[in-house]
Amino acid sequence: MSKVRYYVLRTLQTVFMLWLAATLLFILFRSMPGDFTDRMLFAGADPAAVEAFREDWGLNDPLYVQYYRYITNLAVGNAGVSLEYRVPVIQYIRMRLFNSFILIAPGITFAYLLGSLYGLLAGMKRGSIIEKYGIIPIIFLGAFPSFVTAIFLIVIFASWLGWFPTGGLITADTRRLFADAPWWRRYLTGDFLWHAALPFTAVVCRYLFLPSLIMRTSVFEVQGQGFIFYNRITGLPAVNRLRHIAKHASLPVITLYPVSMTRAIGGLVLIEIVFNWPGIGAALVDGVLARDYPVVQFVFFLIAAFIIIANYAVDIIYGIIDPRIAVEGE
Amino acid sequence: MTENEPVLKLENLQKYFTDESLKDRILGRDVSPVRAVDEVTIDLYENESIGVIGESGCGKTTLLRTLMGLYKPTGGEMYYNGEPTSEFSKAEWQKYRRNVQIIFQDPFNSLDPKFTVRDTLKEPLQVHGLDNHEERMHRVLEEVQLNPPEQYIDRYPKQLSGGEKQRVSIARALILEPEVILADEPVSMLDVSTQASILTLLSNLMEEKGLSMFYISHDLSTVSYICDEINVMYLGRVVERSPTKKVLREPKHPYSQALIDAIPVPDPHYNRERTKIEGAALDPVDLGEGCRFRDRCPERMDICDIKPRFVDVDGESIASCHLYYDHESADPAADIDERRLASGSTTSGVEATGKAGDN
Amino acid sequence: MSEQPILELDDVTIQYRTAGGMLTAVSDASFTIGKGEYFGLVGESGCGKSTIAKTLIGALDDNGQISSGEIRYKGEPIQDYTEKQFNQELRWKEISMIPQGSMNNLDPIEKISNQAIEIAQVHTDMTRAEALERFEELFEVVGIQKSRIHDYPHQFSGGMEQRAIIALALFLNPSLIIADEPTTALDVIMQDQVFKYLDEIREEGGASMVLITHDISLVFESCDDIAIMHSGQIAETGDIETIYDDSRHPYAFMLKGAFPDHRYPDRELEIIDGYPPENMGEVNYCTFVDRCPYAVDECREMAPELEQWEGTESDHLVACFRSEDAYEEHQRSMPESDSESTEVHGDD
Amino acid sequence: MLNRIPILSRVSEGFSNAGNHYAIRNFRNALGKMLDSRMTMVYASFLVFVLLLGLVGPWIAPYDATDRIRGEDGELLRGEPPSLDHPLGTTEVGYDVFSRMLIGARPTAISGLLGGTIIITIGSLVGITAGYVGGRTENVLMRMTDLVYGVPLIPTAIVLIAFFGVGFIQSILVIAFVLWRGSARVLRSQVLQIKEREFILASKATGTSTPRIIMKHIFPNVATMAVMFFAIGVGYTIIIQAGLSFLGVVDPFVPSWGVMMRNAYASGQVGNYWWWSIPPGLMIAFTVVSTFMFGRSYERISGGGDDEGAMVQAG
Repeated sequence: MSKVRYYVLRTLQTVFMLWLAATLLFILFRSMPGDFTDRMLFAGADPAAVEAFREDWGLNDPLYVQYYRYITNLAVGNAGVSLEYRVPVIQYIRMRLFNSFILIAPGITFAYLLGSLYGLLAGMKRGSIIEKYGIIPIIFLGAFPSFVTAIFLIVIFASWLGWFPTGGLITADTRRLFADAPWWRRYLTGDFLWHAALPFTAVVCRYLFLPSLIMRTSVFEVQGQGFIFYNRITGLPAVNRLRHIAKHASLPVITLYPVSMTRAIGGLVLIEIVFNWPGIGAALVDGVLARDYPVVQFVFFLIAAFIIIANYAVDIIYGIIDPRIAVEGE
Repeated sequence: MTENEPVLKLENLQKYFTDESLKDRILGRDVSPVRAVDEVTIDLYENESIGVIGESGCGKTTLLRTLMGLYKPTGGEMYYNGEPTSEFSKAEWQKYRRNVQIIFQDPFNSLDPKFTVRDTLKEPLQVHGLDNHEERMHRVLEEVQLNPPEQYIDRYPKQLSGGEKQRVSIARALILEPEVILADEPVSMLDVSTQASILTLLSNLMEEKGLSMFYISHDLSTVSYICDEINVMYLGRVVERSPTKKVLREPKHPYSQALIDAIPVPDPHYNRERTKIEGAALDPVDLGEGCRFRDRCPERMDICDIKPRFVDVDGESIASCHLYYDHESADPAADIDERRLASGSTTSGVEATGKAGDN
Repeated sequence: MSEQPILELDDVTIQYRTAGGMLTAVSDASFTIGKGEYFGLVGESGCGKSTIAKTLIGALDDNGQISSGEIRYKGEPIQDYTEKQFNQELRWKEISMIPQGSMNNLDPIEKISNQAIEIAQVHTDMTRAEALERFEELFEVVGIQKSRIHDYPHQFSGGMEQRAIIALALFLNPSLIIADEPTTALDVIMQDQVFKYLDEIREEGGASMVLITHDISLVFESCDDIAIMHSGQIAETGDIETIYDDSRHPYAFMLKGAFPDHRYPDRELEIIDGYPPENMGEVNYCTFVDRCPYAVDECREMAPELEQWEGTESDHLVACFRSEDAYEEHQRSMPESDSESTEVHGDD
Repeated sequence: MLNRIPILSRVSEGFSNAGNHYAIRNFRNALGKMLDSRMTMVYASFLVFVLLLGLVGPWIAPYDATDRIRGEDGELLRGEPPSLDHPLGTTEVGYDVFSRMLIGARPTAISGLLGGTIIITIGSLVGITAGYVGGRTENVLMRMTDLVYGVPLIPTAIVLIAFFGVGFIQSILVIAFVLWRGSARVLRSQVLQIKEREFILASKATGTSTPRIIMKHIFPNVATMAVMFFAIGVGYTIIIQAGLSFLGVVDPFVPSWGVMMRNAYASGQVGNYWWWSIPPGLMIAFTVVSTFMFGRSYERISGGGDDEGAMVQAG
């Protein structure tokens, strides 16, 4: 299969997967027992008003009409309006997505850099202390549920030592100070960094073990390969040899990086909740509790879409960095 | 050699692989098949041993797996005691599997690491519902010279040396008292000192038990110790069939010549010329018609783009090469019916019996 | 041959630390390789030949050590060289190697040309362009189109990759090339192609070679001298004609007899019963004793030393207490010892 | 080493009596070797301890999960720090933390064992079938696995559980029905390697039936991996189940460690009442660590190499 054809096919496949995800979500959400109007009724709304609401929102239209409207709107980036907040979902989600991103991207990146380094170190010398026992604390970290880590961080560094706030994005003062400034201005404050410190640490702790373990295993594997011996006998100095090993061993880590990144968007719900961080995960939990279908549905779609796109990116990246699979494709 | 029915008979046997994915089907693309085994005709008689040699990728493994009944042939037919296997019922297959056994090349992979020798030997007995397990196992271990059997029977493969593992493999093949042994380079991964003893064991067992053997290898030197007749295979086709000594002394097909010329000779006084063949064998996809060796052949002619017939060269050797028949006169007498020839009548003066089946 | 030899091994013993104690892989091995000479080291798997290969280039496994003896390269003892000394003084400029397992010696995600450039830049002052030019030349020598130096290893067939490895071994004009089973993974025609190029290198002179293989025929065809090893000990060494015509160590002549020769398909193959022992600790016995039909008590009590075989002027050394009688007995037991006479009998 | 701990020695005797069936033989050998390592002993003992707590915890707990503790003056003991009477103090509503810890072992053990069992059952069924049968079956099964790989576990669990209002057991099922994907993928690739090995072909050529080959040859050869994945499945189910409990989407009346942490956190006093949140947190973490480490050393000992990739794949 030619390279171009492979990429075209892979792209088509990705688009198909996105459509599939959107459709599955539609089906899932239409088959949910109870919806927002139930909650309105429960809250004591006038049945006539509720009926008018249903009519307004097209909830009484036949399913295929709803489906058509849903897909076409989604395709042009219209995810509907939040039932709870009465604002377009996109607008509601936008800042929260950014908040998640600003926590996750640096956190995961740092975890991957640190973890790869640690894994390289642990993998290089078989039988050394760091190889034998160094991996144990890493597995410990990986086995700690993220909310446990997060709570421990709060107990120790916020409550006992009082170095950091227990949660939130910025203080009310800062919010007021930058109320008129562009939206991104508040992220460039010390206050923000002060708030981000503990959640960031929690993210790093949660994701450190992945790259460490993979890198370590991968370094072992690479070291068993013939070219490692060949590099030694051709007299390459240690630095050059390490470069070859690192380059190889990092292939699987690089593959996993975008995947972790996107999985974290859904996976770090717990950390966001513990630190009261207004991210997308928290929005999901709030939306679920409020039966705010458009929000939940869109957040869910985003999370799924990110995963699909990350897998796509991985295939493309792999095709570029590993000449062996460049041609064969899958 | 008996003149009755061959035990195993391959007639124009074909096995193609089409690596067609769902995507290809959707896009309506034609995927040319890999012609791993292409029109192979071989007969194996009782107490006869036939060798198939060729380089890696020539289709021997596919041929072997087809013989084991693991692959369904794409075309042609395989007869067992005269019965076409394509019409076999389940019970007949089970009978076939009992009577046709295999010995593999790699002693490290041919035994289940989680099985003791006893487990390994017991399995075929259980599958075929035979009794007297202990007695049979002991007898067969003695036959393959793992003496005393008690010492070996409870060992795991990792507690056996390469040669011992190979003996256990042979024991597993023999325990059902089969008629035919398929051997897939059974000595190629062994040290030379062990090699000789396994070869000797195999050839003695054949003699004693009247077994037939189908021996597949890339190594002519070892094949020549076991086989009466050799088929040289190149990219899925048999290009030459000759009695063992004949092919060693006077190979006919240019590929056989190249193969034999390239074998190193353990004699410093002997001055052998290095091979003149360049390059490596092609992938067996898109080979076109014509002779498959033509791109590497030192004797290449224009006519080689046409598929060569299988012709009797000198009454002993049969080769599929344009060098060996006169195309002008198109003498039908030189055109051999493969089936007749394969049936062992390697005497000269074969009469014309019409066109060869594959032309 | 008054010239300084390229390589001398003097009673070299190499051991590995294992869970069960010290495993002796090579015991008191000695041989000498002259300038431009091709030397074949033959033995079955586990006999220590690959250990010698790794030792010569300083790449013994971590648990291995040279316990005694001296290895001299151009007269200079190198057995105590550090990794750094090997890198700076010997590897690739002086001694290069064609390792076992052709298919994965090259880094699969690096262009072959880049790997060559890296080697050149580590050891020499060559510029990129000079290195490429030299490498292209060598590709032509081993019969690969020079444009292909920029390929990735997986784009090569097994035979081609092995020839690229040979090109790399010649890259910096070493004085000694160690070839460890250079063709085991290859088909016979490919093998012959590879040896064609090794022959050419030999004709051009210059480099010496240690050819390590289990296949005695390759050594008989391509080498000047041969050493036959059994389980860590060198049984017999000499020039190939002498060893072929007049080998005296039971293992040597039995091994020779075990090799099939396609010219004489009817010759009975020699069977060497049993398996080589695992040698733990000091080896003060002949390691072939348990497999040797001619062994006597003496063979178990001490290790025979390599001694000059009388009656030959060349360096024909045998390590056997019974070299005189064993050969006679063997000859007697094989009435048709003259293999020529068995050529193409009928198949009755 | 084995004999020092009576229960383990009895377990091991039980195995010896189970006859010489090869699978048991292999498992017994590995277990024996594993318990020779001191660290593994620690993990194993901890797991046994948690299991025992799961069995008898509610009976030996000094108080009920919902007993509100009152002091001598009849006042509710709210947020008492640890004391002799209440080794781990009390909660804000006056529950005895120590008792709840003992009681909370059972839901943890149940979620781990149930989750791990389902994960490895589905995973090996799908993985081994796909790997061995191949062809269209494999395609369908693996596309299905890919699809499940695309499922974001925690968000899905939140949505499903919240909307369908499911309880404790159902939350475990949701987790397990997603997490089998890792073991399916890895086991399939293992089977693909094993089925090409010649002993399988030899067995086939003898006429051995497919189910028999799978049971006798394939399964024993991937069993090590399967045990590893079982251990990891146990660990992950515990982590995620606890997380969902913490989020409050699972039945809050099952007194698990996760629910304890949720209550501690929701009280807003998590910093003050450290004895309320830290012990259950540590218990969850240690249980999970022990299963991971136990699985890892099992794999190491039985020669599967140490492929921590499994831990990653399972996530």
